Amino acid sequence: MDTILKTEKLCKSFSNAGLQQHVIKNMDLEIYEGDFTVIMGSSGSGKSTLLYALSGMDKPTLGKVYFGNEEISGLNNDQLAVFRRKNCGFVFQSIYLLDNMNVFDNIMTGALVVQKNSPELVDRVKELLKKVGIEEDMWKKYPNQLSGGECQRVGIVRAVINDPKILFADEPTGALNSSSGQDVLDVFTDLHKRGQSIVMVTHDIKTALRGSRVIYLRDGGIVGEHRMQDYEADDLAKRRESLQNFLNEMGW
Amino acid sequence: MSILVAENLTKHYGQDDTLVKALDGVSLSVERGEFVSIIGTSGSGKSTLLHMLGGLDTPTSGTVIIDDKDISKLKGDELCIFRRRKIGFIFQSFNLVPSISVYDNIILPIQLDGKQVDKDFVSNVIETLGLQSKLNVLPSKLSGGQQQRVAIARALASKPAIILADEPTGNLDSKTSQDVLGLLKTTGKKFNQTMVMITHNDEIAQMADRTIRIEDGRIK
Amino acid sequence: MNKVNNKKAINNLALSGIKVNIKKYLVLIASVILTTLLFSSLFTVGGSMLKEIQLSTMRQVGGSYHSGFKYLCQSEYDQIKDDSELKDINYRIIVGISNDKRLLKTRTEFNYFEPDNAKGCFCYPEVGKMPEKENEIVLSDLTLKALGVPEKVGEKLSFDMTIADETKTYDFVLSGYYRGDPISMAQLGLVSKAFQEKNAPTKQKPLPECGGNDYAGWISADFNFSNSFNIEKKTIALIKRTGIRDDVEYGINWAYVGGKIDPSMAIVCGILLLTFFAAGYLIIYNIFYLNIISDMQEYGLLKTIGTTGKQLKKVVIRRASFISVIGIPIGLILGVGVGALLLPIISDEFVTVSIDKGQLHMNAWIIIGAAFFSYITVLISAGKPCKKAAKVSPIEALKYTEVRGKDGKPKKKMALVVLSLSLSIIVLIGAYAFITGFDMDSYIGNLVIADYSVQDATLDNPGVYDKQTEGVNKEFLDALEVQEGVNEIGNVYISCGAQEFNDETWAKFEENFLSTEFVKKKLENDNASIPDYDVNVDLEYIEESKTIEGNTYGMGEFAVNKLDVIETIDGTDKIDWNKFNSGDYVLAIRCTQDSGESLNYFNPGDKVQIRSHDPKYAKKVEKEFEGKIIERESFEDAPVKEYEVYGVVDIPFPLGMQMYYAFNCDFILPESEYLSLYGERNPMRTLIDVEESCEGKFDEWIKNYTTSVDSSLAYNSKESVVEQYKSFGDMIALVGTIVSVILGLIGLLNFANTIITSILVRSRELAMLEAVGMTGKQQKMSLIKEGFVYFLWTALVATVLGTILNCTLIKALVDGIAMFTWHFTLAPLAICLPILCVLILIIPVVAYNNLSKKSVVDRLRVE
Amino acid sequence: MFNNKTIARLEEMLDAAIEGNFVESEYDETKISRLESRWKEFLGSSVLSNKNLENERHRLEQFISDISHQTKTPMTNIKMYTELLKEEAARGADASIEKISNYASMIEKQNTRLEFLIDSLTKLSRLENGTLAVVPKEEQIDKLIATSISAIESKAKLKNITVTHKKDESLKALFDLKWTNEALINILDNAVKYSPEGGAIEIYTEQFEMYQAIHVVDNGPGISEEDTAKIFGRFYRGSEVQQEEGVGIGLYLTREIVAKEDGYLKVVPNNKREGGEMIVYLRR
Repeated sequence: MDTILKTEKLCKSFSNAGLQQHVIKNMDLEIYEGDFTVIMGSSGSGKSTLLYALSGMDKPTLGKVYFGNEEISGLNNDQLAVFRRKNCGFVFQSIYLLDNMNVFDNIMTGALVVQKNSPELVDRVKELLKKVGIEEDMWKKYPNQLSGGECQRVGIVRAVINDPKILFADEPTGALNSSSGQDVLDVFTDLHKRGQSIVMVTHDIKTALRGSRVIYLRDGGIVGEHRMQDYEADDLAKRRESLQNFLNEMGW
Repeated sequence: MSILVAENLTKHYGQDDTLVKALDGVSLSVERGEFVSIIGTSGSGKSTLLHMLGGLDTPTSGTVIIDDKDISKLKGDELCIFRRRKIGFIFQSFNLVPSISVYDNIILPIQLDGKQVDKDFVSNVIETLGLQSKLNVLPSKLSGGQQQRVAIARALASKPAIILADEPTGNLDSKTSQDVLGLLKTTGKKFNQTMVMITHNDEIAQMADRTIRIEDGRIK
Repeated sequence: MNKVNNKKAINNLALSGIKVNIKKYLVLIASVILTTLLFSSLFTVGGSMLKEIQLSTMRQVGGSYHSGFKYLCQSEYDQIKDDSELKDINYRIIVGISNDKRLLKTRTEFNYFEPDNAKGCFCYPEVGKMPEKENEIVLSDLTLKALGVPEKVGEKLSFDMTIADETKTYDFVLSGYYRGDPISMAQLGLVSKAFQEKNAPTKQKPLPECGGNDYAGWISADFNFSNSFNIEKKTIALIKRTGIRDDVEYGINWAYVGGKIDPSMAIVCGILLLTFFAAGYLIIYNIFYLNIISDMQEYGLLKTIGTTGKQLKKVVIRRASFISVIGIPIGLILGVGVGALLLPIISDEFVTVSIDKGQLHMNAWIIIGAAFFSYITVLISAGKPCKKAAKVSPIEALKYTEVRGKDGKPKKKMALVVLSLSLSIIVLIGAYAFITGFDMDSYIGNLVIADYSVQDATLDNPGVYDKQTEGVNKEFLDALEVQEGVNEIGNVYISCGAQEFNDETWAKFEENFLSTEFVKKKLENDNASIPDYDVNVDLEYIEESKTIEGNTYGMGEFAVNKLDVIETIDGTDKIDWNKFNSGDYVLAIRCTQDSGESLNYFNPGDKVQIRSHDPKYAKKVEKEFEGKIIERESFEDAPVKEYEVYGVVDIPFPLGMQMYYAFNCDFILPESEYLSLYGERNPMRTLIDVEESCEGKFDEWIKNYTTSVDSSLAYNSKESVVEQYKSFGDMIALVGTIVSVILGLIGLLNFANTIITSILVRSRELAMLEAVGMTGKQQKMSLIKEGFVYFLWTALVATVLGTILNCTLIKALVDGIAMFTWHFTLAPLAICLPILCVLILIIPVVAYNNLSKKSVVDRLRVE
Repeated sequence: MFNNKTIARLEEMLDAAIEGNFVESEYDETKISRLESRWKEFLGSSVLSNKNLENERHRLEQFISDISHQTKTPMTNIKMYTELLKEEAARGADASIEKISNYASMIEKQNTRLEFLIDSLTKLSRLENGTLAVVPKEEQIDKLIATSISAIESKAKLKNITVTHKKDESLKALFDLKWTNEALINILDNAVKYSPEGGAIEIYTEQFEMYQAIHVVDNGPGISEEDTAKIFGRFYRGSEVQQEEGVGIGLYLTREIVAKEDGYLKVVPNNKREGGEMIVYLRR
């Protein structure tokens, strides 16, 4: 697999009331195309910060981030927004659907930032929504009329409607109970099977199991890495056991 | 002699197709002076449980009895005053009043109740939490760890019947988290303070005297 | 149960909250200042004007006392002076009245004044002191000027004075003087007690017991009650209580009674006041509401740690009061300042002519009123958010988001916001239309009709009763002839008296005038203030006497052309001078009421008779009047000539003479016919048109002639009137601009604040859009588009409502006032809308920029 | 002074307290409602204090009975071996020196065990009744570690376990040197006991803002997750720990000592890492 994202000596620190907090300390990391990379680590280890730096949502304090061979760490806000529009899709923990629009419009807003409105686009939106289990009767509803799981699945459709090269996800099952969590993870696994590169941050083992490569972070540095074959539902027990050992080793 | 008894607590959101059972018949009790941690993955209903126990939200059914008082019967300002006297809160995002100094934050609940500030007790708490040099500074000038220590001091200062901590180390890096947890444990002992802490990390849960596990709104 | 004392905590929270985000609270304070400025300047100007009107009325009445008794003798005065109900009482004793040729135009009455009474009657000497020695006297500067005596204490002077029917020349030494007031009924002269006792000893016996009507020696007592309410009732009660003769003549100072305020003006003022209050309320409400909502997160936090709803309310109210304590005083000072600036200009031109024009009459009530008004507005505006804060439940508040409708649509209070935005613009349109309603020409039109008009000085002086109606003497007219550049001269003659008709004309007159409803209504209106007035009594009197008051004018062609022709016998609205001058035609006028209705005394084609008042037919007739025989001139045997009514006209104000009778059935004859009927006499008024080029030279000549050659003549030129009333126009314009600026500012401040806050509240939503890939530029565009929707709605609502307001309320108001003519205008929109447009472009960009300082991630993560 | 309504209420509160069923009436801003809350608080803390005393006494009794139970075994052994020794000695010349020396060494072993138990018992009672108060002072961490290592060096040599310690003079903390030394020795003692022959014990420090941590890592079996939970149990019972002598009491003593100095003990369970690790956090 070839590299799709690379960081060189990446540093990210926040100054809060004069105290410099170094969250990421000159990290070198490569993300491969087609991989379902999972970033794990205890809370405060800097995993979300890393995700935002990789995805161009936030600029690094020091060091460089390359997308393919294009250096994105030097871009200004508007250029970053354009970069994100072309190449990235986002799924957030608290979903952030626009409360004043119904499900369908929420997705169209995301799409229309990139593509022009067209019947094909409308069909694709409908098809994707059906695929993630959101039926026709739900399309005119508003976010606060949907369950957490349903909202998140709408969030995923919004994120992939522009078929981004990379799909970023920050604790997607964070606010969901286990059953709706499973539905959301199934969608991710299905996307990954069809070749979508995914970078996901989580602190929950059930989510990490779906990944093909797990990176463990502690206090801003990578402490270890663990590769797994692509996710098949059957050999779950073996897969869980090997992941558990890796995590123990990492002092999780 | 338990200081907190919750019986058959349930909390449902939305109706029919969007019905979410955040809490589904939870019962637990905490002894006086005990340090209990409630552990569960996010979305397991632990925050909702804490909000019920702390009278921040009213349960769909079931009762919460703190210090022999059934708080699910209290309403509005009466509940507010009960909270002010009987419950100390520690939040993941600290929730200090940004406009007043650290010391004012600590003694605010006492002042709200019009009580005289027990000077030596409060200075002892401040000493234990290493905040002597930060008293007349605005919270925004402190680091995350320091702000959480102020929140702990505020909770301890009003000598509540029980302290409820919601993911106290959620926003802190591992080193500061260890400090904060250590302080919670030692001050609990030192001031005979009953404490309930919720977390999703069992290494943190291990710091408590007793651990309760919650999964999808039910005690395992 | 005594309450727990937690004041310290509440205060600390309230004040520190402000200290921390001072920028936001400055905006709140600014809104309070603006509103207080609005109210206080309004109250200052209004209050001072009312006070000034009252003061000038008192000057006209001649005293600031509530009430007074006339013609008391010493014993009667002693009877009442110790009455408990009286706050204070003092008196003056009438001595005599000026009878000097030089004081013809400045009538002066002489009394002995007690010092306090002199102050009450505005004649206490400003320079020098009260008279003590017998020959000392205090006079007004106007009297001194008329006497040609320099204003210097110790100056010797002498003049003729009539005391009790006996006229003698007296010598005096000036012991002091004061600034006389041109509009008061008469100038006052102060003589010493010694002089009074010697020449007009105080009457010892009550009036009924001594006959004759010489005024000298009677005591006029003036007194005040504790307050100025229903003075008449108190005076009558005073008479009963003190047992003084119940037919004593008493005079109520009608300055206090406060004249009849006509209802329509009251309503209009009420509405204006209401709109001002609404505008003020809306500024504060909008800004307070939006800002306090943003504190909701803090309130949620406070609720979790145990602050009760009531305590939160205290915090909100304390912050609101803190803001008012700072904002209101500043607003007051500025308001009073603006008021003081405006006042002299306004009152300069106002109808009251009195020496202390434009002085700022500050009284505590104005300040308290304005402050109270503003504080109430602040409290009400803080009320709603206060209730919201108290009810907030800790959880929702902690992650407070916009209020969500049932169906998930955010309940946008679009309607309220647009209304509040457009209201201030609508009020601006209304104010502007009203102000630009003042049109100079119509105002001047009815004030001056020719380049110059010369008449006797007394003719237009409201203060003088017996006016000289034949003032323009031969010498002047001859001198005028010779003047260079004089184009035309129009003489106007007048003889006052009553019109008598023969039975046939009288019958016709009765039928189509006297018996009409119109006449009945007019009489009732005119005498509304007289209790239990019976209109039939008056009508019968007129019918019996077969006479009706009316003047007969004689006018040259030049003057006739200035008349407003209503209708003529040949149906045109022009008077054919040759036909009219033939000598058997007359012009009649019509009777108009306050309400604007009018009815012709006679219609074109009617026949009327006019009796000649040529002096050669006058004969002396003895007439009994109030028990005394007086000589009267009668024209019983003077010839009567019959004329046909050529047409009905209105006499413009500056041409005719003001007479205040119920009816003035006037007739106008051509000059030659008039003179032949009434005999040679001097004109009352002469109109002169002068060549543009030599206007300067002529102006100089006439000014010098009327001051040094014949001071009894006065003139007003088109220039002086234009000048005098031009400043009136300026005043209106100035007041207009200031009011419009304040209202405009209110509108814009409101608009800007609404837009900014609506953006800040949605910062997370915008962050999310940016995360998804919408660039900053695109976001700003969408914000501007959204702002534009607001703009369109506001413009639409403002135009529609503005037009409606304009065509109804303002039209009624403007037409109600003579000098104003209403015309439709939406000019302010043309100014405001572009500014609003610019605002929409700038504000979103500015708001967005300061929002996007923080990175997308921070804005997303903010809980 | 007080209107009789208030006095009536006060009497009610007293009666309810005596019967032990006092409940506050309602919560509002009045002084009487605040008085009720404080009265409740007082009752609560007094109940708590005598409850604690009762608990402590119960625990102490329990502990003493455990220890006395544990002393029984070495005492019976010593009696048994002394009997054997007498028999051997009675056989005069043909007594086997080898058996005698064996019995002597066994007695000696049991003796040290007994000595340790008695020693712990005295220290515990002194600690509990406060005669020997724990007085934290600012001390050097290195000094503490050095003295405790020397105390167990000889035992370590026996099993040739290497003990390493990264020196750092600058590190200071607030603790009672004598008592904390006692606590650390217990930990090291355990580490030596459970480390395999030729194992290694590594001691290193970690600095926090509020605490100084002393990590003691050995390559023994470590302590299981449930045992760790038990150690932190409030009513930790010596007898529950496997009979391997000394583990239960030693740890209990250590935990109490550190707690009295506002510090705390943390055990990393063996499912989380290889070998055993014990961390002592001392207040800075």
